[in-house]
Amino acid sequence: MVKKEEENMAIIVEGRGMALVILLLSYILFYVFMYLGRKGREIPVRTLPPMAAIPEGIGRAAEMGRPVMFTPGIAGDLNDPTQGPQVLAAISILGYIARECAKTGVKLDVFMPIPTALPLTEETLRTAYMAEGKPEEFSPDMIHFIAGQSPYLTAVLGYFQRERPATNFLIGGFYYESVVMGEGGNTIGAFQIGGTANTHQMPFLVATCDYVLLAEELYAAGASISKDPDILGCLRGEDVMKLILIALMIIGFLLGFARSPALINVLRW
Amino acid sequence: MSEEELTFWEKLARIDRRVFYWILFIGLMIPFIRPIMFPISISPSTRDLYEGIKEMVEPGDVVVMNIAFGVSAWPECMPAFVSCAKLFIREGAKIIIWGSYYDVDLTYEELLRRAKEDFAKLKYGEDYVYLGYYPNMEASVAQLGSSIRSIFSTDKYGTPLDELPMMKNVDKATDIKLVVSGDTGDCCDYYIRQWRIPYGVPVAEIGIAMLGSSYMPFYKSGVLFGMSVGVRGGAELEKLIGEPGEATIRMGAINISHILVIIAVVLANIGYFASRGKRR
Amino acid sequence: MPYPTDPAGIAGLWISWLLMLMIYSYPLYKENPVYRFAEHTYIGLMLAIMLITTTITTTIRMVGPPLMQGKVWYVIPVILGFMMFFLLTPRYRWLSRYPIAILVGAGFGLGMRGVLIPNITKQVISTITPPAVGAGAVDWWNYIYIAIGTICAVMYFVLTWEHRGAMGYATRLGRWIIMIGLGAYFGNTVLFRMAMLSGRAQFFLQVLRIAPM
Amino acid sequence: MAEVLRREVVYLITAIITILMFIEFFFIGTWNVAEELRTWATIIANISIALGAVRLLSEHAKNIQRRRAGVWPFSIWLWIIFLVTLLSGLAGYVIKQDAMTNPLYNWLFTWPYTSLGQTLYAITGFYIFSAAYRAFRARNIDAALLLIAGCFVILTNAPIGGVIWSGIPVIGRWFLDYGQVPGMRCFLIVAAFGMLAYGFRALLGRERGFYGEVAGE
Repeated sequence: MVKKEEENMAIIVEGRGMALVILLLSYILFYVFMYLGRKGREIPVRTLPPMAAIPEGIGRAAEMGRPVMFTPGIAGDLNDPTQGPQVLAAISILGYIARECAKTGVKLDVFMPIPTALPLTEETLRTAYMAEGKPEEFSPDMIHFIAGQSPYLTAVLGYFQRERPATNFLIGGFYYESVVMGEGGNTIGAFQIGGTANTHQMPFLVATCDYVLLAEELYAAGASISKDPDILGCLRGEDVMKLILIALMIIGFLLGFARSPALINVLRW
Repeated sequence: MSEEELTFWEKLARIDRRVFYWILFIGLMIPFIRPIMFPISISPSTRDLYEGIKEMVEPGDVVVMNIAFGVSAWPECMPAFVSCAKLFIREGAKIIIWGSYYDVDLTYEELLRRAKEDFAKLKYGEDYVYLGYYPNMEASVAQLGSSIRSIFSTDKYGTPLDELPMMKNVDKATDIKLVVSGDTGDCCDYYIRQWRIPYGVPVAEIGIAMLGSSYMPFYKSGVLFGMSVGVRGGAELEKLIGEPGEATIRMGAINISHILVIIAVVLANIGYFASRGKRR
Repeated sequence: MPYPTDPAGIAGLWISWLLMLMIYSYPLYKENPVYRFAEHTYIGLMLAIMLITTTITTTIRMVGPPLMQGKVWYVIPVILGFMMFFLLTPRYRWLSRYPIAILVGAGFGLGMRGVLIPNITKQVISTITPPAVGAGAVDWWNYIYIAIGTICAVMYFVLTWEHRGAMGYATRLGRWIIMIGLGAYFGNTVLFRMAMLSGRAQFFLQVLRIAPM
Repeated sequence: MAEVLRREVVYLITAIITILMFIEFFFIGTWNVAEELRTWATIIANISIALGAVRLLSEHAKNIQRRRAGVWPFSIWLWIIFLVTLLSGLAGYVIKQDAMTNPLYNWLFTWPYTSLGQTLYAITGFYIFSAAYRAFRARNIDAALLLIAGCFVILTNAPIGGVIWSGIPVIGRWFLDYGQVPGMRCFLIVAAFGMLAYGFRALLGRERGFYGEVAGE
């Protein structure tokens, strides 16, 4: 009788308690930091070497008197839940690049294969040039819109040979064009900064670029420029969760030497 | 002299990329004319897949083979998938085949063709069924776990599931012994999240080689009971079931192409350091 | 597949062979109209095959039988599905948000509840599970490598704090560990791509009857 | 009111469905509504696949209409091949309940489609090989580690590696079975938290890319 009552008391499915705890804890943390962010508390993003290298790359172009190229890859339609955020982050970074270019007077060429992202890109560039007090230097011709993967690739490779850009930014959601463009840029000796959250393209960007933003770093870099309190708040929340996990792993790692299953049993709850 | 060396490397770096494409394409053909065979060792993940199936599947058990790869990935995924089907048939399993890639019909027909002798012993409806296509999304896979009939009320050919003898008492994930998913994308993730975790159904993966990396932590943590990595996994499975086939032959081409890639990387880096050392 | 003997099969084989060469004229020669022709052929075929398998036949198969059984409410998801097409009209675009809301809600709901155990708790458990009794030095080394590696690599993705002091060293190690992971990933990518290409090289020879079909 | 229907109600539906999926997972009981909704979602997703096709086809129709230089003849060809395949498949479906029974559709599917699919999918092999020679350099520690691990794995995947030196597969297997695990595991963990955060913002109606709001009204 008592046993039956106990069974009725259980409302959480066995083995899923810990998952629920993680879920709720994450949500609380996300919410708290989003709230604080909206209240005006600043959440810093750590120094990311690729971001710090952007002015260097643009300075290099200014010295050499050559243009700078930016492209977000073909994978991301803005409506796609996995690729879209990458492109949005990339466009935020483009805003920063554009301001630096406007400051130094370097020519910027944007190759944009995603039709849905076109209006936003134009708006971002216009705002950036306006903010630097050089609205007359912005022209929609800076954005080269090419649909389809192979025409896009052909156009970019042709551009590399013709204009020999000093610095390339390959930041966004990529498919295999990352290999081809990374190689093309390397062959003309360009300084390259890459970034993507698509694991399948990361190795190619690492092998061909001087600096790379990996996975979440891309979103963090984007948010550090757009100052979006929602994204920054969530990032801080994620970080706290990661630190908790790290602490658990350190404890568990040490307990492992004593062969104590205490923590493992807790996690299996 | 050192200046000459510099120009030599520079010259090498300027070779037109098409030269490499031709070298590769022609090089890949050689093993198909004159086979290059070396012994293949079995990796732990493939062995676990093979032994897991042998251990778990009893005659009469119902298993699912999920086709989440397209016609375009046949050279990579098909050999392992076919070997796995053969293994199931030898173990006496009843097989449900369905898929989440829109050209799944063709892959199914090719599977029957390649394992013709094995499937000839079976009777459609009693020993295996083909349910056809479902959309590649998490909700569909989750719903297949709760009730197969809510997604597939009939088989591919319009026969209601209740009229198929082997499907009579099969409707939920708990009625399924195990799932083998052939993937190019993330469909196996859905089976892990919606079948393995909630219902405890063992899941194994037959994927393109890159998934061998991304799913390795799942295999290591026991979420996947086994894993076949690309065409290499196919060759290993062919060796394990004792029927060397397409993948085994293809390993010759893998040898040639991999050696070419290694030579390219090594040459590139020698050139890079030689010219960089000079510049200093 | 045996070498076809019927005229349609032989024609199919040779046309496939030609289409393959048309595509490879792009890497092996340069971008040209022949390549474009083959590429557009593929897209046309793909769209038609996709529409037939998914939207047309599967919808009929999924919705038909329940409707016949009198489950009239199955009309609702069909209507919602077609509401997606309002995305194409600027004026009524917002109507498409309703079906999207269902897809997104189900997708995120299932995804979020799904990742908690296999991606988080199972991974932590696997990281901190020591090797079995009687394990050798190699097993212990792997245990230490994986545990410290995972800790440092996760720490690398702590993004809203500066990595100073000890944390700086840990995260640098973390980045190297990630690079080793990506290196193995890269090696497997080469295997995948070369297997695909070898399939084509084999097909090239098979059609010419140099290699057995 | 219309504004509420356009935004808040939509976000509310997303949130309710998300939470329903959570409840079903964590709490004991039978949750028929959740199951029904998943069937609905499957049907909706199945129909909406056509959306991409319609978009692409209308783009090509525009190419033809505007006679876009160098493109429009190909667009016409695309439409022809699309219609031929579609109609033959439909004919097969209407007559025998299976599109594959139509000989023309079956032929197009079996030969040109298969060949083109495999060919296009394989094309990257070329690029990787030339990039290996022209661009994959150990320009920094990151790239050096990546290339070293990569080379061992490449030689392990090919049986010839063990013939060259018996140590190669031993080292390569270590990279595959242990070396890559922490890095890949870290991606799983980080991606999981990323998904939780993204999903949470969607739940609150603060992430709207997928509704088509960012791309402009």
